[in-house]
Parts: sequence; structure tokens; C-alpha cells
Amino acid sequence: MKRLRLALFVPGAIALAAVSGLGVRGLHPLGSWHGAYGELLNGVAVGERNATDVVSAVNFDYRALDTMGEEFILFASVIAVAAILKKDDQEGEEEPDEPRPAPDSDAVRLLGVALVPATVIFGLYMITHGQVSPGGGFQGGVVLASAPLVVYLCAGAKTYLRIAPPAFTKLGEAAGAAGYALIGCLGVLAAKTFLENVLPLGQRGHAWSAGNIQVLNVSVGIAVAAGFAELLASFVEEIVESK
Amino acid sequence: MQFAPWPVAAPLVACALLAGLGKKLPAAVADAIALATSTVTVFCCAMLLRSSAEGPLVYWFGGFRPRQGIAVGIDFAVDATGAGLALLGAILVTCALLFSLRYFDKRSNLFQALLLAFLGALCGFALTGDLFDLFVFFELMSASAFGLCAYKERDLGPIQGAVNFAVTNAIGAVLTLSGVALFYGRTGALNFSHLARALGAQHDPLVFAALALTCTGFLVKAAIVPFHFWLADAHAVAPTPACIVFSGVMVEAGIYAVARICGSVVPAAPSGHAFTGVLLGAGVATCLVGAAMCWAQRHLKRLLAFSTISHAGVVMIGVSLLSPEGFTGASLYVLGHGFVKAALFLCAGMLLHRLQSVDELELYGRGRRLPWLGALFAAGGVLLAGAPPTALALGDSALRRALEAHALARWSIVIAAAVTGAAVLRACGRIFLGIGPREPDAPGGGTSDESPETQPAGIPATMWVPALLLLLLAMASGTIPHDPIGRSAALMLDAPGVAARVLEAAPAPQPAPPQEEPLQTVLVHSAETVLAAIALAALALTRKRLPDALRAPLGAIWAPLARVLRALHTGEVGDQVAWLTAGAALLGCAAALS
Amino acid sequence: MIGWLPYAVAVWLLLCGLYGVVTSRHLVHLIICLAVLQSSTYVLLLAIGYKSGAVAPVFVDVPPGTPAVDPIVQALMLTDIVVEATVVALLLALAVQAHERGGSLDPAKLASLRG
Amino acid sequence: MIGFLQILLFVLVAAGGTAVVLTRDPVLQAITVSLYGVVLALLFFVHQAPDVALSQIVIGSVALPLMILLTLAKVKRNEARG
Repeated sequence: MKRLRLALFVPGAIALAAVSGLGVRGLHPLGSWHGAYGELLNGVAVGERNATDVVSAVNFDYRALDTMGEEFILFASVIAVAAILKKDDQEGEEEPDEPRPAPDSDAVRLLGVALVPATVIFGLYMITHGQVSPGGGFQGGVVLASAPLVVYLCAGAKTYLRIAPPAFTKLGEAAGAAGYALIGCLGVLAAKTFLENVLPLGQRGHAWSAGNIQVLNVSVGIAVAAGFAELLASFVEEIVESK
Repeated sequence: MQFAPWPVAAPLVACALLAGLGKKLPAAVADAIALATSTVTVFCCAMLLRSSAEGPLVYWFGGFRPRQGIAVGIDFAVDATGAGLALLGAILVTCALLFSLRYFDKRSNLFQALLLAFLGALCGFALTGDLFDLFVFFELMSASAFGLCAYKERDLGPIQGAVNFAVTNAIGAVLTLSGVALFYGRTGALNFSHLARALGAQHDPLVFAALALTCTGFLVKAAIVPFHFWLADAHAVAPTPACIVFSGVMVEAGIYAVARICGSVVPAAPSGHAFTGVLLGAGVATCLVGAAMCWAQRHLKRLLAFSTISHAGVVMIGVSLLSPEGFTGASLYVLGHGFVKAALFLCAGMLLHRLQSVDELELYGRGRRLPWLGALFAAGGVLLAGAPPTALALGDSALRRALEAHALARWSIVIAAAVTGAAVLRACGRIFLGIGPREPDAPGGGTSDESPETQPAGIPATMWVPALLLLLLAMASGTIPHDPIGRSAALMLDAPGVAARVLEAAPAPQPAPPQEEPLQTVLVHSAETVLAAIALAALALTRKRLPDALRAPLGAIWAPLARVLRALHTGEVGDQVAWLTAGAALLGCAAALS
Repeated sequence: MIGWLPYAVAVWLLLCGLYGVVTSRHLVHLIICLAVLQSSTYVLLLAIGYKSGAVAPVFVDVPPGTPAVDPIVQALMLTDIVVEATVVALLLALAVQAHERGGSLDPAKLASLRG
Repeated sequence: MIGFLQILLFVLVAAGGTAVVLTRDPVLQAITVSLYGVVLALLFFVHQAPDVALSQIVIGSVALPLMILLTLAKVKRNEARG
């Protein structure tokens, strides 16, 4: 059976490689790209939106609907993971074992104490400066979500679940995701279109600038931080419960 | 008021609300929110359908209108076909929500939240006018579908079906995105209209590789042979309310995307081209393999799943013609099939709820005390075979006329309708009437009927009401006006006209719809397939009484065929991905050779 | 010819990932191969939007108007990375569940158990 | 003009992807995929995509391997339990 599978796969893969090879041969060589769409936005985005990071401007303004979809992909996945991994009641008969214990070493704990605030501050900075410099809601959100993780590694699973309880992360995630869509609705309320900018554009290069981009960035930051925290917690909880 | 953003925004906000508040929300309130939201979505889609009748409705998100012919933002370009698909999805999700109220032993809002996320994704997918946005909503649809499929039911069987579903669809999505990237690399555009204009009449390997890769992902979702393996496995494990949206609208959404791309993005793919030839061939193969596998099943959900594959093949054949006639027939077919198949799945769900099984042989004769359920089931089977007055019958007839030049494809459509209808009727005869001999391998084969009055007693109204509603809707769908659908189908093929509308807000083109099929022909066509289905079912149930001279050759043809087909459907994800690779390569080679 | 190297790398990653998925005997291994498969799209998009000698599309230290690489593909890549990561997370959860219900992570063994 | 560093990184990415696929032990693979994520991030950084590079670092080389390890830990416990 295995051999039959390869007999099907290998010719298929070779043909696919040939077709894709022929296809990419029709692209321009690396470095010689001139795309009208991208160049147009590189030219106008800073002036129109006071956002110096054009990638953020594209993600949160010009193509903001994509990002809304993306955020709900994260949201739906987190719900799905929770639904899949949730324990059945009848399985609770097994006696719960000790969760991952806190490490004995003081040095490790000290490291945790030092790392957590740094991670949190870095994450928050990234989220709030997404429209100015590289980084933004996604990257900052994941960094923020890794703060409880440091706690998990340094202080054990119980502390982890205490500082990032599922009810809290769930709420944060929903608030972030729904917030994105509701900010979109603001545009309609202001008699414009969905996801149209309604906020003042502020001063270029500052933390509070770029109108909707800034606020959407923050809502994505909340959603991603809570979402990834919950995602990791789903896996961690599994360990705690099933040991 | 602009209705365009709401079919996406409303379900997604409600989804976040339900999942976020979780158990804090009383069950009744959560149910009410979910049902109200899907009803609002039905309303918004219906309004969109009405206002898009005069031509595509263009909605630019963020107010970014095109500048110098370049689409800066993302638009929804809503035509009747897209709005109709979204409306169908909204209706099916509403029925699924209703059905799931009393379906699960343990309540949780997560299932409803996932269904709403699916609905939002589907509407976005059907309405969008942007290629990357299409991909994003495609992924959102997949992510929520994976969750729905693996959602824990009382059935604790292995969830290998969900794994196969997720892996093959994720690979399909990667191929689609590669195709999108290639399109962008050639044109620097993502908007359908902008792309269509930038591509013009370019025929070169890059365009065709991009086309083949993009379509592969959608064909995986559409369960077209040889990408169909995941579908039956996924349906076998998914809860019934999820099955009705998978079969009724998700598979069709995959074909819709292929139609959209071949019709209005790559005008360089004319009818009669090797690429469309392969699509036609794949459609025929899908019809036949689906029908044969459907006939060979005894697990009712698998049986219905393979019938969905077969019908997806029919729709694919219609789309592969790239003609207004083909698109019209396909649209009608999708509409009718969605309602009928959903009703049938709900019947299977009620059987499972009442008799704790969906095995045709195990249930032999046990449905005798549920005559009305049997009647619903049989009605579904007859309608599935193409009985009037559903849109399915109209679509079937329209497709058969459009295929006058392709005898094989025309015959496979007939076979698909007759065999899948017959399989449902056969199951119906065994379960509800106890006709035919007891099969030897059925558990409890020799003993008398087990008492069917075990728990849970009765079938709640929240289950039979949606099933009845769907059957009524299926019959009502036969009265749908033909011309708006035909005009929208023609519009999907008029890339330059739509591009002018989208990019320059030019007046909407008003193409002439294809001719409507006379009622008489529809009736003749329906009679053929329905009678064939009834005859085939009767043949299967009474085959023990047939003379040996007739039985032996039938068995000699059928047995090896069934064995080979079963051997190919191993259920191993590696095999499925190998088929996927080979299929993508075939599609690509066909595109490149032309 | 070297200008097409990135595209060749993308195609190579695609094939590598497919090969890994097809031959895998362990569900977690299979999912990681899927992640490699997904990375081929990142490389493809990156290579398409790159412009020699241009700066990143961030106009903090450089004045607006400086030639910059395509911001669109970067936005697409960002979306892509998050989307693919969540799909992988979902699959891992499915793998845990499959193991719990089926007692194995070998796709062949799981297939033989299907209901 | 394509620099030496760019070519090197592209080759490294191809080699890294191959290595990840060919590593058959999932625990080892979690480590190789993390390294592969770093190489990808470097590639993005060199090609003027700092936003994407950051994203790739936090997701590809931290979150993803972590989820893999947690999954494997969970599976191992399941197995030990029988």
C-alpha cells in the first residue's frame, strides 16, 4: 500500500514541480518588482493616515477587512481548540495528579520575576506603536501572551492558571474580536462605510496617531494576547487535568 | 440602508458575544441571540438579493474607491449568485441552529458560536470581490468547520475524519494562496476586476499555473474527485447540524469560487480549453464515483455524504461549461440540492436521536413505528432523484440541455440523480418498511425487532420543524424566477462589463439570460430519473427473488467495482494527500498544455 | 538565473512539505511538515514583493517617498503567518484528541479504526 | 543586485525546511522547526520586512514549538496512563 502511495505521489510531485517551475519562470527576477498597488500605497499612506508604518496602514485601514477575518480565524480556532480539548465530566473520576511543580531553584524564580515585567512592557510598547514602527497588535499580542508562559515555566502550572484564568482570557479575546467589528460599525454610524476611519489622525510618529489604525491595533493586541494565552492554556490545562 | 457589510459583521459579533460570555449567559438567552442573528442575516441576504437584481452592487470597505483604475481597498461586489449563496447558507445555518437546540446531551454555546462564525465566513466568501479576501474568508470557513466537525458528541469514536478534513483542506489552502501570490506577482492586483483587466487575454504558463493552484484549494473544499476523500470521513464524525451546512453549502461554495475565478478573473480560460476539459472530466468522475460509493454505503451519513459528492460533480460539470446556460443550471441545482440534502441529513439525525444508530442494516425494520419520519425521508429521496417542483429538477433539466454536445456528461448527471435517489429510497425501504431480506452481516440479524421505544422518547419539535421547513422550501424553490438567475449567471462571465462597473462605477451591464426550459421537458426529465431511482431501489430490495440468470451478471459487474472503490478509500491521510498532489499536477499540466 | 532562486526555494519547500505529509507515520510530525509546507508561501510572497535597494515600508527614519518594498505582500504575509499558526494549533488539538480516542498517532492505525 | 547574504539565507531556508521534514522524531523536530523559524525571520529581516520578521519570531520560533512540546507532553502522559 505504501509503495502504491509513493507510485502515485512521486510522478504527481514531479509534474507539480514542473508546472510550478514553469509558472514561477514567468515571474520577475528577485528585486525587480514594480507593483502599482503597493507603490501607490507607499506614496499616499503616510500622508493620508499619519501612519509611518505602511504595512500597519494596509492591514488596519486599506485592507482592514482581511484583518477582521484573520482575527476571527484566530477566535474560531481558539473556540474550536477549547471545544476539542475540553474534558468530559465522566473522565473526571481519575484522581488528579500534581500539576507541573514550581521549580526549587530561587535563581529560576528570580529570572521569572525579572522577565515578566520586561515582556509585558515590550508587548505593550509594540501594540501601541504599531502604526509608527514595525510591530503591532499581532506581534505585541503574542509577546504579551508569553508573559504568563514565563510564569508557567518558572512558577508552575497552578500559578499560570491563576494569573491567566480561562474565563478572563476568553472574555478578553471576545472583547478584542468583537471590538474590531464594532469599531467597524462606528464607520456606519458616522454615515460612512464599514471600517471607515472616524477618529482624528493625530500627529505623525506619535503613540496616539493614525486614527482607526491605532485603535484597531489595540483591539487586535487584546484579542491576540488573550487568544494565544488561552490557546496555550488549553494545552496546559490538559496537562494539569490529565496527569 | 446598505446591507452589504451586515451578513458578515452580525454573525461574527454574535459569535464573539456567545463565546466570550460562555456559561454566564443563560441558555435561553444564548439560543435567542444565535437564532435572532441568523434570522437577521437571512433578512440582510434577502435584501441584498433583491437590490442586486439590477446588476452588481459594489460596496467599498473603508470608503476606499479605486484610484486610476487601481483598487485600493476591498470591495463586496454582490451579484444575485453570490447573494443567493449567502442566503442559502443563512437559511441552512438557521435550521442547523434550530435543530441543535435539543440535539446535544450537554449544552454549550461553543457550537452555536462556531456555526455563526461559519455563517459570517460563508457570507464574506460569497460576497467579496477581492481574491485575498476570498482566501481569508475561505480559511475562516475552514477553521470554524474543523471545530464543528470535531465537536464532541455522545459518539466517542475516533476523530480521524476530522484530522483528514483539516489536513487536506489546510494543504488546499496553501496551494490556493500560492496561486494568489502568483497572480499578484504577475499583475500587482488582488481585486477580481482589477486582476481581470490586468490579465487581459494573457495566455502563459504563469497565469495557468496560478489558475490551477488557486482552483485546487477550492476543489478540495468542493470534494471533486480526486480531492473528495475527506468529505465522507468528515461527515461520518461531524454532528448532524454541522453536516447540513457542510453538504448543503460549504461544498458548493468551493465550486462557486472556481466559477467566480474562471468566469470573471481569468477571461483567458475559454470554454473548450484543456483546463475546462479537465474540470468537466473531473466533474464526470465525481458524479460516477460519488454515485457508486453512495450505493455501496450502509452508514446513512456516509451514504448521504457520498451523494453530496456525486451532486457536487453535477454542479462542477455545469460550471466547467463556462456558459450562461451551464452556470444557470448549476445555480438552480445548488439551491434545490441544498434544501433537499439538508432535510435528509436532519432525518438521519432524528433517526440517530431516536434509534441510536444510522446503520441501514442494523436499523432494518426498526423504523416501522415512525411512519411520518419515513415519509419525510422518502420524500427527500424522491426529490433528490429530481422530482418536481424543486429547483433541483429545474437545474437538472437545464444542465441536460446545456450538455447536448457531451453525451457522457449528460448521462452521468442522470446516473447521479437516479443512483443517489435510489440509495436513499433503498435505505428508506429497509428501515421504515422492512422490505427485502435481512442482510446476514447485520447485527441481530436473526432476532426479532429490538424495542425501539428506548430512550430518548419522542422527537422534539425543534428537530422535525426544521426538516419539514427545509422540504417545503425545497418545493418552493421550484417557483423561483428564472431570468434573474440566468442574468446573474451571464454577468459572472462578463468580466469586462463587471470590471467597468466595479472600477469606474459604470452602469451595470444587462446581459440577456439564457432561455428557460419549457415545463414539459422538465417533467419528462424528472420522470426519467425518478422512475429509474424507484426501479433501482426496488431491484436492490428484491434482488434475492430475481432469477439467477439476471443476478449473476449484475453481481459480477458490481462486486469487483465496489471492491476497487472501497480499496481506494483507505481513510489514510497520506493517501489522500498523494491523490491531492497528483490531482493538482493533473490540473496544472492540463492548464500548461493548452 | 540567481534571481529565480527564491522561487525555486518556495517550490522546493512545497514539495518537501508534501513529501513529509505523505510519508509521515506520526501525526505531530505530519503537522510540523504542514508548517514547512505553509512556509513556502511566505518565501514566495516575500520574493515577489522585494525590490533591490529599497527600504522597508516604514517611514520613520527615512522621508516618505523613498523607494520602499511592496507593503501589500508584507500585509498578506502577516495575515498568512497568523492564519497558518492557528490552523496548526487546531490540528495539534485534534491530534491530542485523536490519540485519546484512537490510542495512536500513526495515521495508518487511526484510519483502520474509523467509524 | 542580489547580495551574498540573501543567497545564503535562501539556501539555508531550503536546507532548514528539508531538515525539519527529514527529522522523524517529533521532539527533535520541535527544536529544528524553532531554528528554522529563526532563519526564516532573518530572511524576512534582510529583505526589508521587519514587521513580518517579528511576527515570525514570536509565532514560528516560540509559540509553535511550544504548542508542539505541550502536545507531545500530553500524548506521553496519555500513553503512560495506558
